[in-house]
Amino acid sequence: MRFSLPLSILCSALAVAACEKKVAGPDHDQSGGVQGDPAPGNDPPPPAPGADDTILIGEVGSLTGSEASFGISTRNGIELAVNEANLAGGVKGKKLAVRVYDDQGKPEEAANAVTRLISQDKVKVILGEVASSNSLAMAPKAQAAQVPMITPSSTNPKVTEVGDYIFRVCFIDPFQGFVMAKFARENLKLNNVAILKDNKSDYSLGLSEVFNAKFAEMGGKIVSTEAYSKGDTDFRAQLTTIKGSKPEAIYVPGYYTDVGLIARQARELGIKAPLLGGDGWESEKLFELGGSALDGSYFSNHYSADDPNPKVQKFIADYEKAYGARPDSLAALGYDAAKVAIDAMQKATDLSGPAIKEVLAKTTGFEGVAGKITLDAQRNPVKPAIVLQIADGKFKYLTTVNP
Amino acid sequence: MSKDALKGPLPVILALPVLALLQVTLQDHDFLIYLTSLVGVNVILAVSLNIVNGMTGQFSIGHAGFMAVGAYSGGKLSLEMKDYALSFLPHVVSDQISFMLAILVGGAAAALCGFIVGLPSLRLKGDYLAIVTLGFGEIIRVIVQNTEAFGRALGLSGIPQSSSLAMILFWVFLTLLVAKRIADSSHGRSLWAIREDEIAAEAMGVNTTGYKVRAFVISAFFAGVAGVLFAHFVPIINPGSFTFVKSMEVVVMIVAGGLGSTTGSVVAAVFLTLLPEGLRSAFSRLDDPSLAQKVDQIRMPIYGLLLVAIMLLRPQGIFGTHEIWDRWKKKPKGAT
Amino acid sequence: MSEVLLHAQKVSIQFGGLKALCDFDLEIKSGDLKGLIGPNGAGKTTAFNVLTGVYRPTSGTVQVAGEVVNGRLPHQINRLGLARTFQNIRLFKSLSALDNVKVACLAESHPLFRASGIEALRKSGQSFMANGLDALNNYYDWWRALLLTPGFLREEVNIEDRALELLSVMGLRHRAEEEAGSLPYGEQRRLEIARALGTRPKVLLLDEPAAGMNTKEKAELMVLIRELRDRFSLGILVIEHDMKLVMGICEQITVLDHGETIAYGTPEAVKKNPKVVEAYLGEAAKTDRPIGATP
Amino acid sequence: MADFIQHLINGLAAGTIYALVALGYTMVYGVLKLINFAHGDVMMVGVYIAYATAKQLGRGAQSSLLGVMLIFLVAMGGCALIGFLIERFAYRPLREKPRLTALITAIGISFALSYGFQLDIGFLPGAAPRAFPEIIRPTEWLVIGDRDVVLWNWQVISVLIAVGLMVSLQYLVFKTRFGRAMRAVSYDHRTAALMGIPVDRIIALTFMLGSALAAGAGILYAIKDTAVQPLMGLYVGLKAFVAAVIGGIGHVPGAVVGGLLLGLVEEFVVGYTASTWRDAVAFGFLIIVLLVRPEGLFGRITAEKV
Amino acid sequence: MSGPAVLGERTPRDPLLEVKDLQVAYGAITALRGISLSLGQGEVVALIGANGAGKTSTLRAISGMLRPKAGKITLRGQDITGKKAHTLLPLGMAHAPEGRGIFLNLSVEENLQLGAYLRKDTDGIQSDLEQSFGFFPVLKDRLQQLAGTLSGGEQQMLAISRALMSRPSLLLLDEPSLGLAPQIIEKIFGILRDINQKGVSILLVEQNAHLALNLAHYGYVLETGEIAMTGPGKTLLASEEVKKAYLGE
Repeated sequence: MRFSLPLSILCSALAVAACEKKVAGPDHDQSGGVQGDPAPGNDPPPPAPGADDTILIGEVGSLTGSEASFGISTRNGIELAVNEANLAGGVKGKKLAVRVYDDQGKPEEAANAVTRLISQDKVKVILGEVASSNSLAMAPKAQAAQVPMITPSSTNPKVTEVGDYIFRVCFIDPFQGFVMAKFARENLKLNNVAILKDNKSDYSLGLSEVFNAKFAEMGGKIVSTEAYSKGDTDFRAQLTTIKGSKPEAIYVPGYYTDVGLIARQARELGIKAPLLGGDGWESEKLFELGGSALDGSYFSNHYSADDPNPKVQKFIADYEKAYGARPDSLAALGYDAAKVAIDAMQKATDLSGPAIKEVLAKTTGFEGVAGKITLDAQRNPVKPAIVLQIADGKFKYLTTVNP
Repeated sequence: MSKDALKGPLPVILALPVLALLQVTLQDHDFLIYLTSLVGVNVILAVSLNIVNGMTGQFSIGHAGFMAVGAYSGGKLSLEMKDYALSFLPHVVSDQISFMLAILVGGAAAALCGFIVGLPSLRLKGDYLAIVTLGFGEIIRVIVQNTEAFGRALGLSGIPQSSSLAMILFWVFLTLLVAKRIADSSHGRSLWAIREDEIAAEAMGVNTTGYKVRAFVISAFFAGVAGVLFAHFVPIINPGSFTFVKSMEVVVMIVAGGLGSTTGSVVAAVFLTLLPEGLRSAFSRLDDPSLAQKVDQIRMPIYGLLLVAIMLLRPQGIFGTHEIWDRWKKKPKGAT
Repeated sequence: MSEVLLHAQKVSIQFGGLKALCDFDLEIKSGDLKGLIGPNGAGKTTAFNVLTGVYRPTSGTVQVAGEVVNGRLPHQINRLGLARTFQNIRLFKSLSALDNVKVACLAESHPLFRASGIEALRKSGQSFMANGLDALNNYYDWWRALLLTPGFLREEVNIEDRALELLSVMGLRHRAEEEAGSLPYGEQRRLEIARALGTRPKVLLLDEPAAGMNTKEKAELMVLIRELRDRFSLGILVIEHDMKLVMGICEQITVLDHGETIAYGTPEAVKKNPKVVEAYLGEAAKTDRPIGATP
Repeated sequence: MADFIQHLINGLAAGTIYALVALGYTMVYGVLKLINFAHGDVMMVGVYIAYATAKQLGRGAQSSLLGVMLIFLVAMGGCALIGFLIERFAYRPLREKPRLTALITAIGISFALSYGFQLDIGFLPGAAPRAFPEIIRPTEWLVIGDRDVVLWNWQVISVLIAVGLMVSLQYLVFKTRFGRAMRAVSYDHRTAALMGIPVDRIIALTFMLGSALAAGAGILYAIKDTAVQPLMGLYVGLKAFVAAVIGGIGHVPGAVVGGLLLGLVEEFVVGYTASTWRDAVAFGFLIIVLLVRPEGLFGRITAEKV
Repeated sequence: MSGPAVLGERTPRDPLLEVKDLQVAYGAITALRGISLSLGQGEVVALIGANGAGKTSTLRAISGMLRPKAGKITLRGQDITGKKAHTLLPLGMAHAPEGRGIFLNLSVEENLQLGAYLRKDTDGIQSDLEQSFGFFPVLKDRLQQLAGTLSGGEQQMLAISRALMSRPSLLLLDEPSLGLAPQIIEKIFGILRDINQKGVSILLVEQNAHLALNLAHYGYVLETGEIAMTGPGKTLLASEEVKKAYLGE
């Protein structure tokens, strides 16, 4: 008992202090906090700390946990866009700063972080999350506070249905599932396809569901459906069963972290059928993880790195310079989301939520690196998808599929 | 006589105006309310787990499973009842009534699971019982993940956010009251006896199996309640929130607080829930912006190391098995 | 005359191939004070464990208050009126002395459904229903504690009074608030007895109650045991190594060796029994020849 | 039929890994009665050490026999050191304290390692998975039909290594002076000290051995599944623990049998029934085993003396 | 403190073990309240007393299983107070603990080998093994059996043999008669006498006062953590008080 009193006092003091400071001073938020976010190697001049010359953008992402690699890509993309904007003079004469909070991939933490961003940090715009369930945890909070929120890569249709302050810059599940089903049926002329989906990811489940329906609608046949859980590393059991059903291709709408391994193990088990997938594949890491096993596979994506568009090429070059790796699709979407937000703030009459929202809702023909973005009435982008083929450790542009 | 009759509900009656006052004064502090709600849920979880692990000396590490049962059953019920209201009552009141109903249903569902999980304690002890509870938690997670009605990986969204600070604190208060009354009653003493020496307790006429199962049931009930509350202020519940890591967090809270000490559980739950937020506040004040920018990730490893430090410095937990007030209540030991 | 409260008939128990207890017979009536002696490992504690339901006998029957209790759980047997202490003190160490006794002072149950009714249901084969009602009774008991019903509060007061009284009887009243584990050895022994008495036993089994006591404490204990018997009209069975104590208070003594009863009778008779001398007091005691020397 | 054989191969390969990780669990539990929740994370660290070593060696050297041996040695040595440090500074001070405290410490270390390795600061690798170098060049050893059943060299090699490690462990535990001391400490460390056995050193060595085994198992695991990532230890650790409990925790061959059984059960459940129920089945299997045999398949219940 | 009653003279010998004012506490409970005793070279000293009197605690403190609260223990003049148990064996002290301390999960042979854990002289070990088999032939037949399958008497024989395997000059024995049949006890005590005659000093803790005092050159009677009486074994055996309290006469 000797220590218990001092220790408990210390505990409660720390707890109270942590909490107290946050609620006590709404005025501290924009002062002395974190403003600049120079990317390593990019060295923009650090913005001078000051109270009112900074516009804070909030970001929520999984920086730890099983989805950390996606969260970090997104964060890098956003960081890049904001740095560019600052170098170009900022918005309305003010510097931009991003405050990013980790949600550990958990919805309750995402809701916590977004509440903190809104009520403590008083951010103007919120960017995030990757996983739809986390975005769905954030959206109602943003909607209620009338702070516009743009999700870079949550594909579940439900997300933007939450309200008119919620936007996105990526396809929704039905579109991508449809694109691949159409491509498989019409371009590849496949009849029998198997599905291997990630049971832990709503993204993967959404895509495979749509693919399943559309592909059957178009006269194809799904010969077997197996599932894994994100983070699994042994897919042999599922693949062996799939192999028994003799598919002509396997639709694997997962993330590159798993797909690389799946491809390898499929080849190892003697499956020669190509794999089909979605934008979750797009990453340099895919080749590192999958090696040559992916040759001859196809996936739908937002853009192609071969796109001669200088904007795209500049993005890729800048990103490589800053982070030492080629950007994946999540980085590109993060970049686009930030760009769209900055653009809207630039154009908005003032920096209030409703004003920014108004501008955002009218986004048309915005030139993003991941495709031209025109938002529809449901605040979802209408943009074409492209299909890439993998050959010799490279993504090769194949075709564009319009909505 | 009438004084005695009042004794039972009196604390609740006294607490209600305080809660109402809190609710009104803090209405506009969204973040504070959210944080308090999280803290509240964790306090309920910790205090309820403490009934099994601390008071009864069993070792359950699947508490998140009960929480999930509560969250999903209560959440689903609310979702289904969303469009119905009692026509003769104002909407707000009707909503709170259905919320209360959801809480009770969620708690009852979890309690039922608690009964089922408690039964093996008849045969299994120690680590073996622990792993069964862990397995139960994981099985629940997998079931939810595979059930269309529960939204699978995406989870359940659109659950009415009927929770309020007052409601959460009310249940925190109720949990504490129940824990305290159990601890002070003959039932609590029987639980303590089981923790201290199961064989002796059995020999003194304590139906150890029955008590253990009941401890599980009560503990699970409150974990379920915590789950329902959680589902009504977090806009979406999904299986990722109820993994065994969550169970471990609760175990850590009660051990850090001192196994068996209800107040210790509360302090530790508050402290450990706020700790990451505290670290976040501290880091966001760092001078180096680029470090601060990335530093949010450092919270979790630091959290882990702090746990190690707490255990090394104070292995019996903050309070040992004692309650805060024991210091003052206890008579000075006579010189012997 | 008085009814037989504890009756063991031809009780045997085997662990693996080892016969730990063989055809053990015992009869305890109210007011009896009997002893059980024998070398360490002779099966005394095993006998206690069989009687109290910790072990299930391999053969033979144990009856408590007229009911056959083979296979019943220790707490059920305890409720029938059989309480014990332990050889290697098993107090609830971190509970206060008072709470130790309170645990044993089981609340009188105020059931929602009558026990007799439940028993009738069970006998008529509807054990599922009976179990259900039983469970409801138990949860109802908890409700009373949670709601602090007046009845419950009264009961708690009664329990406290009784526990304090028992502590007083055992001379531990001044220790009520102290942690049981911090009491001196001798007091822990007495506290164990107080705790056992809390369960309102008809028969009390004491496993080496004098261990760790000095001569003076032992003398006091002897008086106390007799007193307890008279005051609560108990039947008492004592395992003890201290011959002075056993011989001093017991009216009848059973001597065990290797699980077998080798003698039974009054202290005087037992003391003179050659088998007992050989097994327990040692061959040497008789002949005084140095141990180990070849005869 | 081909399917079945392939599943059998897959299941055994997966089970071998579980078995090896479970061995470490069981050994540590045997001497300390501590569920070392950080065991899986120590394994993860071992795999990263192997990864770094292989990268250092470069493409050619890493797959030479010498290179492979070096990789194993460095990783196992590194993990032994980590195991030693953990035991010395986190567990030993708590040895006489309630077991739960050490368990919490283990959880703390597990958090620190698995989250720490997700950072991309300094030498830490960051959250993204990395491809594990092919230190054993995959070749097919057996192909039936039109690649209906494929058996790879590394599958055979890892089973051989696993069997080798198990046999040597069994030899170590049952035939050597150290093993005798270990078993004595496990049974009763106070009495063991009376035999002149330096209990602290034996426990530290056991811990180091268990951690080294984890590293070895981890490398085989990484060869099998070709990737490394910071959270890999979490579930493998949990499954291995389940395997150890199924076999009867503290029992060496039990851990092996438990691991293989778990690997096979999971494989067949995923392969032939619902693939999404893998984890539920693993734990369901565990619960059934425990309810039928509370002490695990090979464990012995020690009755409490009254 | 009045100090113990001393009955009779002690034959002087070279001191081997000296214990001064030894105090031991388990948490708040004091088990030993200041015990002093000595043991000479080649002597058998018995500690007798009731359960809980502190006999076992005394042995444990001497052999390093317990850290004493106060007091000093010297072995051949060397201070060994508070030293860890495993460092005492090389100094020539072996302890066969209460309840025999047999590793029931190991074979008889392994138990014996553990007794010689610190020794490297294979030949010496072998000859000591032979010596043990000479004392207890039954062990030779059971060499490969698990110790758990032995009977109580055999386990006690194993415990003594195992303690001897380290070639101690001082053997601490805790209740060797516990749970054994009279004939076996006699046999074991006979062998203890032989062992002593081969030069091993013995510190013996026994409840069976008769047996112990018969064997011992000198005895101490413990009562609630204190020494109540000391004297040569035979003298104590003859004393009225000992007879009354411990022999039931």
